[in-house]
Amino acid sequence: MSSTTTDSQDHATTPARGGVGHFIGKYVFSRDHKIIGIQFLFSTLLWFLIGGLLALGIRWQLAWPWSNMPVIGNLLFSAEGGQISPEFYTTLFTMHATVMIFFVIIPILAGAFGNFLIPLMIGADDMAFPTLNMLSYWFMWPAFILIGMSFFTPPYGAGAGWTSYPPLSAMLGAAPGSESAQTLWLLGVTCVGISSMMGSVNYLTTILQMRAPGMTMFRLPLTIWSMFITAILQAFALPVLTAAGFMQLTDRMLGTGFFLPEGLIVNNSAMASGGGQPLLWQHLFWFYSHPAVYIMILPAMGMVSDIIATFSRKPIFGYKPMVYSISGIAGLGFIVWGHHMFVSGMNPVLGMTFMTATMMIALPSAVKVFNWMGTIWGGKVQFTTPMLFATSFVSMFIIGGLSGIFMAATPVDIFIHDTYFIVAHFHYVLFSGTAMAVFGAIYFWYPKMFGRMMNETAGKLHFFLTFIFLNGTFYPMHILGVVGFPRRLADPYHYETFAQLQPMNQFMSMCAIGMVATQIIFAINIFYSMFRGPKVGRNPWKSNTLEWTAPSPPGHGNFDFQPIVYRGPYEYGSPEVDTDYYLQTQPPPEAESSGDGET
Amino acid sequence: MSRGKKNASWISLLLIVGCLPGCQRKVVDAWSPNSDAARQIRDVVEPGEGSQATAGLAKEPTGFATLRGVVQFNRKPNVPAGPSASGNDAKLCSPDDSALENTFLQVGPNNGLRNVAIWLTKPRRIPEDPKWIHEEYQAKRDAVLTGKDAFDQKKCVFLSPMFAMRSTQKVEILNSDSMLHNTKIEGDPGGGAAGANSGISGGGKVLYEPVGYSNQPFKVSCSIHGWMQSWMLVRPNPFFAVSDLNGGFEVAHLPAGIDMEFRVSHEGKFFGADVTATVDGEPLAIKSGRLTLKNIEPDSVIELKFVLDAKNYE
Amino acid sequence: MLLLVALIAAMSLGCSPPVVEFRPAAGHQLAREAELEAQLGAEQKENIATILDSLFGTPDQPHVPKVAEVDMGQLMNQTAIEMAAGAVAVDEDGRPHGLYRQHCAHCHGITGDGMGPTAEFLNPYPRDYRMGKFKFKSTTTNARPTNDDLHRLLKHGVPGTAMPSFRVLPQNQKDSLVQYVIYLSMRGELERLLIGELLGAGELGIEPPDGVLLNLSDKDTAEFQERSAWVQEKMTTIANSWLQAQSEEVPPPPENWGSAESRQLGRDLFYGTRGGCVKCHGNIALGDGDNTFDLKTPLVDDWTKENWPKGLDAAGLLEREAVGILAERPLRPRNLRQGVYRGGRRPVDLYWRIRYGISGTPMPAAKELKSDEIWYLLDYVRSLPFESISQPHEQLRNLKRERL
Amino acid sequence: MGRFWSLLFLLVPILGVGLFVVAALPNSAPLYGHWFPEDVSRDGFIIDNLFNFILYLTGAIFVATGLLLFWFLWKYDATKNPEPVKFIHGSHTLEIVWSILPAVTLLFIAIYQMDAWAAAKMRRPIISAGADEIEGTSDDQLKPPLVEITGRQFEWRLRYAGADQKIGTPDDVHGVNELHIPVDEDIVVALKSEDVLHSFFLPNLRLKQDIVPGMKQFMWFRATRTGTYDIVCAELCGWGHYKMRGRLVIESREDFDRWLQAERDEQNRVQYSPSETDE
Repeated sequence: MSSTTTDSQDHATTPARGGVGHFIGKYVFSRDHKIIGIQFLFSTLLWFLIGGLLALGIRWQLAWPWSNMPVIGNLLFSAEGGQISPEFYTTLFTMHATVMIFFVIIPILAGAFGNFLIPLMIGADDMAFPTLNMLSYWFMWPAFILIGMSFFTPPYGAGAGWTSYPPLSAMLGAAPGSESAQTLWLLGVTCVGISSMMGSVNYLTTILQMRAPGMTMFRLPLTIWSMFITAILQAFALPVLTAAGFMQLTDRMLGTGFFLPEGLIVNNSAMASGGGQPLLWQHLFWFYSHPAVYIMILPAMGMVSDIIATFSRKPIFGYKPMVYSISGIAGLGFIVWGHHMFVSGMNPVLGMTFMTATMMIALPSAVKVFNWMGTIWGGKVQFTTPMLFATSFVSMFIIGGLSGIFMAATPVDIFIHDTYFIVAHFHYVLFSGTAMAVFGAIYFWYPKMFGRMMNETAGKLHFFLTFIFLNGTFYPMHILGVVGFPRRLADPYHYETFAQLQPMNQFMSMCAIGMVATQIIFAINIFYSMFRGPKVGRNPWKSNTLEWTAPSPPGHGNFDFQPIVYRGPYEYGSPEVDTDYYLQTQPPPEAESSGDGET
Repeated sequence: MSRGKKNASWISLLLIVGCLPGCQRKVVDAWSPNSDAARQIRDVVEPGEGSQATAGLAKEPTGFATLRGVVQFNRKPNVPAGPSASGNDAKLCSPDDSALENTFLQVGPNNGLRNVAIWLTKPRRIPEDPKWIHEEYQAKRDAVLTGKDAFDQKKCVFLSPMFAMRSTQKVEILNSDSMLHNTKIEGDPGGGAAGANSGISGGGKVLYEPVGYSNQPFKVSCSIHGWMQSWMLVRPNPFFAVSDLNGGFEVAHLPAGIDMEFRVSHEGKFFGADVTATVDGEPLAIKSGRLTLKNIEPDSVIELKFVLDAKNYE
Repeated sequence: MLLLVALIAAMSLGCSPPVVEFRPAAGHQLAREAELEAQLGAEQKENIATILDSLFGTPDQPHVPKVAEVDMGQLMNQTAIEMAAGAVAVDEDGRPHGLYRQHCAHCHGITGDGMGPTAEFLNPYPRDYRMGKFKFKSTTTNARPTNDDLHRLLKHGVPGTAMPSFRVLPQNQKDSLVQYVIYLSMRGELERLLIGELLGAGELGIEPPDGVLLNLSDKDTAEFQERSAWVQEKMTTIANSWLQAQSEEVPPPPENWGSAESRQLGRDLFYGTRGGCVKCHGNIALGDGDNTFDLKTPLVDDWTKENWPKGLDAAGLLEREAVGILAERPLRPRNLRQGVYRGGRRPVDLYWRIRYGISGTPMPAAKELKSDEIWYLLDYVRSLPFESISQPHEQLRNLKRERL
Repeated sequence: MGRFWSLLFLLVPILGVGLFVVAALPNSAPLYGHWFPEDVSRDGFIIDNLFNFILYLTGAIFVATGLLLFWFLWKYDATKNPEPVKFIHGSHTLEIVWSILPAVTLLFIAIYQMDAWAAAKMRRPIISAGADEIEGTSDDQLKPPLVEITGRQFEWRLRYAGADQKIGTPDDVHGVNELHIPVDEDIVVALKSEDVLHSFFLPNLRLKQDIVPGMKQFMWFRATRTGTYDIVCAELCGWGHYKMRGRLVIESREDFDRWLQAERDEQNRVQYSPSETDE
């Protein structure tokens, strides 16, 4: 620990020579976890924008199929009058999912907030391995560039779906989108994996080794707990995906046959390799990607817990049950991947086991929801923007969680599998859930990042519109799902069964457009407040956790004193003190230092 | 610190924007029509108000003349070896593995060039009328060309590399080889000369009816033996000729007193400025194969002479 | 902020819907230009486009041309063509429009040039209608397909290719699509003639690069009259070639047809010099005959032959690249053991394949064979997927001996 | 302001339930046909009922939690709530209660549905039996497929057994995209893929099965109503995925036999006169 401390201290002083070298050292190739976190934050926000625009492309096609698609259509398909081609539609949804999952949600949670918050919240001066940390950011760039390139190799992005199911993805020329673009896609995703792996190793070490004196594991804020569990998930699940990715690469490039059965005839050419099994990929892929779903929600849950506790001015309800349920979700998360494959042709007996496990995983989630509500109960709720986003997370996560039960019920899943019911479900978990939590977290920790407040009115407006529009966009998807409306169809309305659904889709698309437009308010707010927002002191929200004892923004080394922790993070409204908050570092009134003789 | 992240976002923004130009799909630019001109033309071209303009032939022929000519090189060109047979039939095509006959450039002892086609292009429509078409032609008008007149192939080469016929005639496609050939006739949509593609077993034959004519020679090939390649010319009138091994050709009974345009080509290449042409000793202008003969006397003999520069053919 | 500005800029530049135009037959143009050593001039190009526009209209406002001495009504009618053409939409009384762009254009291209955005990923490439050549039909090698043929294709798709079955489309929609294909095909055929004519290959004696065909300024001259007459004449020829497409009567199969004996007879033909199918379809009918791997003269279809002439230099290559002509692909004879028959598996379909060959490909018409022989042959071909490939035909050994 | 936000969150359960109710009501004007497509199978109702059961259950929880959330926000709004913060860190009994209750319910659902699942995926009909006694396990008894469906980019190729009742012989009847089946019979179909993953989805029979190249899947059902319905491909299979539309024609045994005979004759057609068209 001490070594790494000096390390980061050195580098804090080295670039002080000024000039470009100084700037680069300080802001570009920085090893300061806060800078890295902020770099992550803004890179991912940029991709968030791109992913959103891709989504608009999808919505446009679904609302007004084959009509002239603004911008994209006119740029790429001028000869066809801006009417996109079907394979471009496949790349639209493939890249939308890819960007949102691998470039936005995972890095913004682990990369941005993990980086920024972990050392601050545990009272460390930096990550355990600052250089590794820097690398974990700069390994995102090969990924950015590779996926960026795949956008510009016809047909402008991989088109085999983000799940990249073979044989479609594993054979050159099986689909337009699975030409070279797919290879770039695989490489890109692998780079993301490497980056996340570096991150998670770093987080684990930091959380285990560099906690401030008195910061026992059960005094960790839930954010840190969730980051900790997430890091474990990543560390165990990622290698599988990486391996699978390489197997698919060799299937494509070297003609191996891991996922290719005998005697396929695709695009009128017989495929040489054989002896493989497409289901193998699905197993490997979901063995990572299902835990990944929790990688994408747990940190959000953690941050929401902190925000709700802070603005209810009340201790979190059932701290330990919360921790246990997080771990429970993580544990069960490893044995439920099969519920993505109920109708995939895998042995139906397996289906039953996975179904039971899946049902069980709803339990810890339920516990968390009840605890959040218990936290609000009997508190003094302050309706700040972060609180609004956090609350909406709870209310939306209820929908996302409950709709999951339908899919878990195998017979029902026979019908709703690969329909918009699924789409509704994971958008409620990932957008209405995680994304809303992320917005909340940005509003919440922004003062700590830049030492200025974000504009509260704009924030509330942003929340209100987003909340309305996202429900307008995603809630009707449940109904579509009940009709059996399948995903990934470029033009569903030539099926008699679905023809009547177009007006509904048009409504949803308009909401989607509104939702993306709303984010302009957010973007402006961020950049405006960065320079014009009111300056704040160390603890604008009157919150307990350690980061609020550091100056905002914190300098290198974070703390201008050695923080010593006396109690858990959620002692709001404690009778011991007359303030309604009780900093973890604040010594108890009478000098009996509580336990943990580290002082 | 604000610069830190902006920097990051800049790079990625530039990356995306920088790539944008590269993402235009390759397509031909349309040849944009002049639409109001189009509307006017529509009124003219489309029938309806009976504006059936048949190109009226001003003059009547005053008799018949003869067109005789010769195509020669200025010196003996050195003729490259012909194609070599490949595939399983190679042995049958040339038992001694020698190169096949070069039918693409056949030069006679007097440096004459064979397979030069010359045909009448103007006036376009020659009436079926003895004043225009001499009785002697009538006999063969609807003939079926057989035997030595037929279109034949032997030793995996076409025996008549430049075959000319009338659109009213039919021709037998023979196969004097032992192995199977297939004769793929491109035809010419311009004049409606039919395309055809039929397999012909050794010693077998099929009949080809052109139905329409062709404006210029079109290709004939064999898809089993890729090197086999020859030309065919189908004309709506009898006024055409193909030069023999001495480079000589003759068109008899040419309607006299009419301004006429002929066209000359060899192996699909029109004679151009590099050819010095003379008519009765007088220099004759020739552009992209076209040459015009004016005021032809009845019963006269017009002597054409084409001198080719050998180096253009080596 | 700036990021947003850039975004809005991109929006504004991309917001005006581009005009949809027919694309020129660049492949044909380049081929003829090389062959005739001439170049099309700018006015000439515009003249071609204008004449085509005058007769056929544009992708958004199609026009069924009036043709002398021909009742175009038998081929196509304006309403059906309009149903197929234009942008995808549904009009107030619920009738669909732009069927062609909804179902066909992304492969076959707006112009029917087989160069839609999806085309480059398909094998075989989508059909280019503009030669008027169609492979799977009930008519003689050179003739156009009948309406039935096109309908059958649309209904059953082309097995073994990316052409799917449109069986579930309502009949009137299939009608309009068939008519529109004929429309595009006729347009393409005329375009090719015009290009040839203006390049000086034709009979009017127009010289590139500036001789135009129809010049309104000398509208009343006899020459203009003759030339517009020429255009009419050509339209008549083209239209007639479609109208006169007649599927010939198929003679009934012989008595012993379908028996082991007839299959044996077919087998002999298949391997013998009379049928000679082995030449391309190979000794065990896997589509690997000895001339299919002949790199000097690879098998190609007429479309490839035109787009990628032999001995093309780098410049020509780039030229073709630049106009988006699809990469060259050699042709493979059909593997007859897959039991996949692109033109349909009914005996009559196979009879037509053998009798008339496959237009636009090296597959020749079996003009010599008697109808019975053809029946035997196709009987054997139909049995191929179920025949064991272990014992080669004795004829094969004879063939070998013959060669030595 | 807190009031306003609380009400906003109150909207969630209200509108949420509202939309489902409107959609579920038969022929409710704005959302006509926004509920389950017509069920024409014998077993489809099981899935529908299960879905509805879960819907009611989750609906109840959804409403309850939604209302509670609203009420807490409303009651404990800092600006309106005079009494001090309840300083408690949780309650064991509560935690126990709200862990056990869901656990039991979830387990119940899990077990409750297993039979339906087994019926749909594991109990393939056997030849001798009618509808109700389907305990056949030994393969020889299993009912042979009526038709073999091969998915390929981008169409459904069909293969009915010929006179010899075997699929894969020269006398098979081939078809594309138009699947005919007799009504009121146990139908077994074999599913294969020629190239990539497909998914054979019959919305009106509540059936879906991914088709994996290299594997042969079986699917069985009994249709109870004649008519024409959609066949949907539900697994991304390439650029033409959306094109992969089939037509399911359920008809009486006689019609089916007549149709099959007609197809067989057409397929063996040796005469052709231009007059007759294909439709």
